Amino acid sequence: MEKFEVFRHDIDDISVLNIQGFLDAHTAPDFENELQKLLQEKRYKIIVNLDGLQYISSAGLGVFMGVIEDIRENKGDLKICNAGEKVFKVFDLLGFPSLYEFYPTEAETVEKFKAAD
Amino acid sequence: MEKFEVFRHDIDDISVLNIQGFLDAHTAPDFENELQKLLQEKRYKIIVNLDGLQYISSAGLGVFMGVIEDIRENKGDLKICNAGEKVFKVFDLLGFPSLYEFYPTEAETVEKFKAAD
Amino acid sequence: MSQNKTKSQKYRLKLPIDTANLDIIREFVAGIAQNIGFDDEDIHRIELAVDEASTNVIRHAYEGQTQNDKFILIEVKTFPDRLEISVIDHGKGFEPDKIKEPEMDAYFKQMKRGGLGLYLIKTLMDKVDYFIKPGVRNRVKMVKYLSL
Amino acid sequence: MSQNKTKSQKYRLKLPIDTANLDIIREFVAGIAQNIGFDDEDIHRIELAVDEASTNVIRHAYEGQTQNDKFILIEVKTFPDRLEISVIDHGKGFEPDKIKEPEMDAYFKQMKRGGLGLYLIKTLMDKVDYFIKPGVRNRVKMVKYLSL
Ligand SMILES: Nc1ncnc2c1ncn2[C@@H]1O[C@H](COP(=O)(O)OP(=O)(O)O)[C@@H](O)[C@H]1O
Ligand SMILES: Nc1ncnc2c1ncn2[C@@H]1O[C@H](COP(=O)(O)OP(=O)(O)O)[C@@H](O)[C@H]1O
Repeated sequence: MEKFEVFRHDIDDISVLNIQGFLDAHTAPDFENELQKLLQEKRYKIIVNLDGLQYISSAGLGVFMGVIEDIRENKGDLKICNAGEKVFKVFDLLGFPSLYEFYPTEAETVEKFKAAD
Repeated sequence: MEKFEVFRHDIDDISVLNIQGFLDAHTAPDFENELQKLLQEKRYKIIVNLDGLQYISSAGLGVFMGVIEDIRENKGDLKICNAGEKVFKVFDLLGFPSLYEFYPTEAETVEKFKAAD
Repeated sequence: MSQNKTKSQKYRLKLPIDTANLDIIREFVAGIAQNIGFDDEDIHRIELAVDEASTNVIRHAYEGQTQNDKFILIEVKTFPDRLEISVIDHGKGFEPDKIKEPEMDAYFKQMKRGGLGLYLIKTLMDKVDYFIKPGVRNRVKMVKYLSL
Repeated sequence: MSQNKTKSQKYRLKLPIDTANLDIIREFVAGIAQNIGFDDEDIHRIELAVDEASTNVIRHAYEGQTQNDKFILIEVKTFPDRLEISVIDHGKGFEPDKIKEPEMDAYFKQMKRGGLGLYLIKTLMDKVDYFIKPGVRNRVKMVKYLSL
């Protein structure tokens, strides 16, 4: 049983990272690495699908904060979908929904990116 | 989330106890109680279905040892079914398969009781 | 032998400072919280608060320190009405009063990272106290009440 | 900050003697065993052996004893090639050499209950040693090697 896993798939110019398991100070660097890879590939339309994410601490939230400026300066966005109740509560406690768009499904999130093109 | 649960159902004169979760020194008394209830009702054809049992320690094995004599003196038997690999290994380490009958399914175990009638 | 519900009970967990141990710490406090009857939501709050305090010890407490035995110590006391959890180090200490609460608005405008841990702890737990003796014993004490 | 694989690391868990704590103990040792790379089968063996030793402390160590502070202490040391776990009490102690191994045949003929714990521990772990000082410190030390 892995503690944390990231699965990536691309839909045209959109990249989806599905993160699963426990995102804490131990696993945050793995997530950060995957995001940095996308930025190096100049892929700035990013969906983080939280389906399967069981836990997040502020170290995990910090990863989102660390890349958003870079992404938006490049006219991209990072949108979040499929947050479970427990995980969403942590984002919510820290006011993330006012800075990031959250959607219930990946399909809907893809639509939002397409609609903005 | 309960640590340990027992579900009972009767098939004619056979009683099935399905035990689930973790059977250790803490939860063994719950299992023992359910078995004692059967003995008080003079129901001596007992199937213990281990489907959903995730863990057993010697305290759990002790419960099986504690009732078997009484059951057999009354011309009954306690048969065991649906042991997962991990749980079966513990029974096996202590030689239980030479004293108790183990079957892969509940249906088969019921058959064995019926065939002996 | 079952849990004595009327008296206070003590638990202690001491481990090396390594983020790999955060899940052990979370399971430890979650196990105790579950045994004394907290619901899943409160168990999650407790796990997260203790994770945050422990992450701080692992990341900050021994920065530039020369202690040989760098540890993190979790002490838990259970009471009929509450759980008291202390996260303890013997590192350099800090001045909790001088650490500003993140103003989330400005915070997001700067889009800076970090600084959320102490704020989360305060939000998640019913009571938080700091007892700081640099190099000797720095303790974050958190209390959560059972809703009866 | 990640686990230092070359040195020994120490973990300690101290808790009240209560069977309700067995799952906390199992998760503690399972967490450490997983972090240093044991497979699921060995993790199960380690959990079960430590459960058995802990159950013995809870059931037997303080029988008829008057200590105030009845605790169970689990000490774990990780090494690159192995895990060493000690289950410690300060109860009445016992003479491990005088406790007969259950002869399973006779055992089943008598259909007596219990007495399986020490036998299981020996079977599940690679090395078991007892250090007994009644009333002071009784320690069951178990070693499991990583299969490389
Ligand atoms: N145990 C500790 N030892 C030393 N410093 C600490 C400790 N806990 C917190 N701090 C200090 O408090 C600051 C704020 O902590 P926190 O809100 O968790 O945010 P972050 O860890 O992301 O900086 C830390 O940056 C650190 O300087
Ligand atoms: N920590 C301990 N303190 C005192 N006595 C112990 C301890 N561990 C084991 N014993 C003794 O060893 C005996 C055998 O233990 P075990 O094989 O686990 O079987 P059981 O606990 O079912 O009797 C116990 O009955 C007890 O007398």
